[in-house]
Amino acid sequence: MDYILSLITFIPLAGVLLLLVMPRNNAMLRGVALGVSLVTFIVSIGLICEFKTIADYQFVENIPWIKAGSFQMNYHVGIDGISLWLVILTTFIMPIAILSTWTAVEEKVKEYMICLLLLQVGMLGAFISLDLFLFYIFWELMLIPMYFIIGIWGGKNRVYAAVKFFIYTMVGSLLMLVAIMYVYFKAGAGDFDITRFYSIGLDPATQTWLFLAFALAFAIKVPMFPLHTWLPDAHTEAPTAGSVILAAVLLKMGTYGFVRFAIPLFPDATARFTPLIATLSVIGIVYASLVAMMQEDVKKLVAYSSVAHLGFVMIGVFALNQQGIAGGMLQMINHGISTGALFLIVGFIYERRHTRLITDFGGLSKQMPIFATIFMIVTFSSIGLPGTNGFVGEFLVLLGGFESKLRVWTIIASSGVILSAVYMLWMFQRVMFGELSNPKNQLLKDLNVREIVIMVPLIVMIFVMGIYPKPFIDRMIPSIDKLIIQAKKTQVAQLVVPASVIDNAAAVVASPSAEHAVPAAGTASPDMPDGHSILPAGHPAGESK
Amino acid sequence: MFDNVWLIPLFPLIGFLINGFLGKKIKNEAIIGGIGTLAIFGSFLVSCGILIEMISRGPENRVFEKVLFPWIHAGNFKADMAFLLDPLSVVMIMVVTGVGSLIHLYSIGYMHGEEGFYRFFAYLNLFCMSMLLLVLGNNMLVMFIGWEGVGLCSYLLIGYYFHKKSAGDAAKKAFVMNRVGDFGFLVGLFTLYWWLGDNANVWTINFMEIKKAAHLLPYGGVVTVATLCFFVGATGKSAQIPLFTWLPDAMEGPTPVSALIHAATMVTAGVYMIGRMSFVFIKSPDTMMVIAVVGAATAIFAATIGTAQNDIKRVLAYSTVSQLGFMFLAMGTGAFAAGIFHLMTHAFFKACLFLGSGSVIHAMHYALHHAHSHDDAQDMRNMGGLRKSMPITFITFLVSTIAISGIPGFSGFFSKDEILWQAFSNPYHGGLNIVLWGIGAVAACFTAFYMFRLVFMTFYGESRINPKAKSHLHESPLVITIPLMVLGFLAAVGGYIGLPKLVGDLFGGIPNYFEQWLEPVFEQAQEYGHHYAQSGGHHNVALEWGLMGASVVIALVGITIAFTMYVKNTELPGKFTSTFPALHRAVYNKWYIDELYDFLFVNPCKAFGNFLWKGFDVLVVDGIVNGVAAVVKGWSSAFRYTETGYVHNYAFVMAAGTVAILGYYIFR
Amino acid sequence: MPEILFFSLVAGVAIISSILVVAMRNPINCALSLIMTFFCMATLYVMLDAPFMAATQVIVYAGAIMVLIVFVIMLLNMRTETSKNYVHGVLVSSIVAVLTLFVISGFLSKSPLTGATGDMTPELVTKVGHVELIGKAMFSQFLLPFEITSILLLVAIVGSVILAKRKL
Amino acid sequence: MLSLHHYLILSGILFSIGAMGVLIRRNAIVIFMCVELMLNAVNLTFIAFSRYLGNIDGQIFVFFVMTVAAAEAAVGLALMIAFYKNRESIDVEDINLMKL
Repeated sequence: MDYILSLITFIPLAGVLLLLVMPRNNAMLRGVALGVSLVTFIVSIGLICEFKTIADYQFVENIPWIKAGSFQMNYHVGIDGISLWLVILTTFIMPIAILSTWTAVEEKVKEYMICLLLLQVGMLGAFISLDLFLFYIFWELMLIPMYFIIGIWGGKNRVYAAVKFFIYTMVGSLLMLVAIMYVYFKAGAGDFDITRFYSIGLDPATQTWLFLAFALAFAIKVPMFPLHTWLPDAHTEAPTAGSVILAAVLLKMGTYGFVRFAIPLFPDATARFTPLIATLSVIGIVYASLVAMMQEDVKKLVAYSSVAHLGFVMIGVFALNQQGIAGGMLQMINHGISTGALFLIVGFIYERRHTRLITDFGGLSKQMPIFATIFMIVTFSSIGLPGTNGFVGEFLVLLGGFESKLRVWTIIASSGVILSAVYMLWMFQRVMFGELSNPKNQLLKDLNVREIVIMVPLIVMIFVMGIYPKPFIDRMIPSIDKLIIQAKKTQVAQLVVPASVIDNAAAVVASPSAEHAVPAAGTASPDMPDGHSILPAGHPAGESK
Repeated sequence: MFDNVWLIPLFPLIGFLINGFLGKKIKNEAIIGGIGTLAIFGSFLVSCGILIEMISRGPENRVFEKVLFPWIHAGNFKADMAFLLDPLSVVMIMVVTGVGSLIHLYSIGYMHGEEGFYRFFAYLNLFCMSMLLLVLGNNMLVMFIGWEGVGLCSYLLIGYYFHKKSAGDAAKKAFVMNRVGDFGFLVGLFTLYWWLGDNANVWTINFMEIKKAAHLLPYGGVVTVATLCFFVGATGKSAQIPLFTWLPDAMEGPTPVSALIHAATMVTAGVYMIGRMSFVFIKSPDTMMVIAVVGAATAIFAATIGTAQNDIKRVLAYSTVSQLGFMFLAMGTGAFAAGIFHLMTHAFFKACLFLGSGSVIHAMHYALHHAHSHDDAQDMRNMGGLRKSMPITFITFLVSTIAISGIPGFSGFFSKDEILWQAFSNPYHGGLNIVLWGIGAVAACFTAFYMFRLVFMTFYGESRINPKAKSHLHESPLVITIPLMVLGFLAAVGGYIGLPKLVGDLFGGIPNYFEQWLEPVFEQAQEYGHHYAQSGGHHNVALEWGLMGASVVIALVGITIAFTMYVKNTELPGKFTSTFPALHRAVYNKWYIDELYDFLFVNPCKAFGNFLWKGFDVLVVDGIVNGVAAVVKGWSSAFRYTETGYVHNYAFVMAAGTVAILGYYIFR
Repeated sequence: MPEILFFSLVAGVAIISSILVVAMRNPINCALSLIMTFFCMATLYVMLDAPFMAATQVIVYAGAIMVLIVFVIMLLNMRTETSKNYVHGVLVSSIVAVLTLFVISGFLSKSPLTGATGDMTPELVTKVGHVELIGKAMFSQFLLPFEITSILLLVAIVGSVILAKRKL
Repeated sequence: MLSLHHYLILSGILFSIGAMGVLIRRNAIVIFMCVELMLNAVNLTFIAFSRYLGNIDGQIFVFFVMTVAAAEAAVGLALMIAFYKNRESIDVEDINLMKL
């Protein structure tokens, strides 16, 4: 069990090698790819079983890898409650994604499956990395297969979309690389262990720049307004599996990056930029909802709805309290499931009709009752109806946001609840309700067994997470507490740093947050008030350097 | 028995699952309908058991909470899947399961032969489950599941005839308007939770715990904000101004749905919610005032529209909106028990009215269908004189109409009169009380008018139905008329459990059982109310008698006008419309509220969305992105000319470069 | 003195013939001028006490390579270039060439012109023999480069055969 | 007395002439010959240095340069033949496949 994480991460890689040597028999290639992803998923179930509800990293492997002089980079992996569910989500979505384009992709099946599995390696690796450099490697590794998936097996405008996706992401990640290097040199000789970086105590001015570099990379990936325009293009052009993975997992890299790196590494900068990020998120929610409303292409609509949903995640994460972060994390998983399912659904009808324009449909309910039912469940999950997963996450996010200093933002964000109903239901109505007027739609077949098999696990998860989310939340809480303490500790310390170090704006932003740390963190950090009162006597901020 | 409270929502859930998953295979309508009806009837039986046990317990012993399983726990936030039994929720479950059972039974007959029969029953059961969760939830979040769940079912059932565009539109409109309300509900929940937690360190959304901590809440201030938000939620669900326009459109659904959801149960959720949190609402005089004013305004506003509609169900829909306005008027004036009382009686007579109209439509539809006529089966202008061919429907319909009009002796009288009296006498709103009473009274007059207009146009006078269809008209089958009879009976006598003290005293001091029953629930609220009550109010026996008489007279006036206009002198309505064409057109078109909303919200939203997409997203953001790319490309193609592709040029540049570099190092 | 006179003579011939290489229009004339230059070089090698290198120069360059070039010129049947296509950028190229010379002379004037000295004297060359000296160095100290050169030649043979044979 | 400088200056002149030839001529074979000229100029320096420093290494180097020149001649001329077969020309201006 010691090497289970490596096992999970590299089973797909073994699959890639296996596929490489296999003959070009499409059925066999698909079968092997599916088998590999299923095995990965089954092994990853072991993670849940063995997971202990504690704050520390578990299943840790730390092996020296590259060493050159003082440069030391380790293969250091491990998970905590935050990354656990994202790993599971990845392994869970993968077989579904592979099944989804079972018949849609007929050309270059071998390369396609290799790309998918390679993508999985990248995603899993990024989630489990505890070494900043290793994380960067996996982060970049994801990019390449996705680029090919969009660029080779995509739609009409695929090259534009793929290049846009690639360059957008690359711009961000290069800045992040610079920031990683800077942090490394600031921290002094040693390895890239993130826990080491957590405690180096950078001065606020430096943090600002580093945070911006990291935030840009993650914000592009999230994507946050106004860096989102690659997403609709990429989603629309990508094949179904690509869209599903993009929505379900790849976008989570951005939010996960904030939770794992940007916030704990740069607490002062986080406090300083929280209003900005919250503003962008809220704009993103309202903006994307309004834009989604007017879309004519179903897939684009879903893509814009992703932007709105991830806006919620960002609000939750930056609320920096248990409810907010737990909600944000849940919302990440929920979004993976619901939006993944929506993309699958769009894929189903696209495969049948080779169009995604809303006006080409109408009245499908009559012709495809099973499809209609599934579509409706997923739609309502995306809207966030209580009893489905979408609600739990959204509610906790809003609750957490309301408790934190982001109250006004949260209220505006809540209006997204209304808007999401508007655009989703309007789309649903136009596609599914009404007369079955288009003669081309009158011969549509309902879902076949394969398609139902794909959807059933997602539907089950929608309800399980909506009705009994406790196991999910419980396993996260200790890690979230740790994160909050890490993110708030330095903020408190910063209060006593002379105003010359930080400009007044930052101080103004930081001070209410410190006051809120006491009630918001609640039982998580009972020592906080004490720490606050002791500070003026011998403040740790001076020694932290 | 209390421990088995979880059975109540479980039965309909089971019914939903069976019908939803297997209904298509079962095919037999009797079995499907039977399962659906039995499921809710089972809940009714359990509810009866609980009621009996609760009656047998002392008033101080009537609160019971049952935790099923922990739902969302995150930090100091805890929401369990848990149920609360107290006199208020018992009243509600009795109404929901009782009326629900009857309507299920009715639906077996009404929906006979419909495509998707199983779907209908599945949805209906799901609705009942959600509604029961709503009323049984012991915290705001469980209530919210039900709250949204009923919205969902309402969406599904309004959109039942999904191939009709109007049905789809109506369903969407209902859900979105409800969502606006839900937004208010959520913000209210957050505000209350945050304030209590932050200032009093009571982190809870549990009703009973909030009740215990209610004394920590201030009068006005943050409570006003929170309660106003909650009230927005209530206006959405209960179709009050400004979010009422969805309810008339919701008549696109099958008639039993209109009866169950859009008259008897779901739309009263807002009233129930205010009653459930009366101890919070009453702490904000401003909110109470807003509720009362909105309630009164809705009552009169919807009533005016109801006078000019020709679709039988639309008249009833506006009547529902208007009656809900009465309930809110009661809530807003602190007459919580009266509001709930009216909720209950309204459930009886309005369900009966809707089902009766359904019976009429059913018969009309059948007749017109057989006559191969395409007349609208719901248009009252095509009816008339139906009382002979449909006696049972007619009698029950008449009883309910009398009840809603407020004729003494019938249930509506007791509840409506109680509301009007309390609106007049409760000491919260000072001089406004008389205005509220006045509006309420006028609305009652309108009510009597349009309801009797409905009865006269439908059942009296000469038959205006297509002559060929006339012979096909006949009374509906038993499965439809039995629920009508039961509900008609309840509409007649249901009011006697809540006799006004005044009347009770006449008969040897019969107490107001209903008020007594609910007293423990609203006790605390009344106490808080005294905090800012003004000068004791006007408790004058003579005045009360006077007002009661006045309301009876008012009702009679309304009936008389209706009689004159629609039975005695049938040209009058025509003359009236030609005299005031603008007024009639405005009323007929519902005061152009839908158009106003389209103009104010829908179209700007669409235009703005379009602008953001085409103007901002594509032009600005992508413009910048592609612009950067274009600039880079432009420079590249400019520099490309240095790369001529001729070896010579490369060689030349290389040589020159080498010379330059060497020269620099040698001669520097 | 006669040495310098002789050197000047040879150098003059070398320069003139190399200018002819650049200036002649007919490739054959260019080739012949180049052979002349090579012979001058060989003469200079002899003057520098490197008779073996002179012999190699004549055999390899003037013999093998130039024969090959002349062969190719004749094989391709190239005519005198037309004036239009003859040269281009003479002025600029000449400036670069002059600058090159300028830089070289600058380098010569500034550099001490020293390096690793050895024990090879003209006396030793006459005594032991030039071939033996080179042979010893080549097959002991420079054995590995020598072998690599042979591989290079092999690759060149294979490459040229393939290139000349297949249609590009 | 003949000095190292004489040889080096001569070598420089020859090298410059060769370079100029490379730059101005368009016939690939002539360019090729000019390159040979430049190589020879360099060879001359090697041998001159070898003589005046008394170090045999320079001559060994010349040896290798000649080998490379021979290989280059073989491959280069083969390329020209191949090119000529395709284009009926060995004008460098015509070698423009890589040009956009």
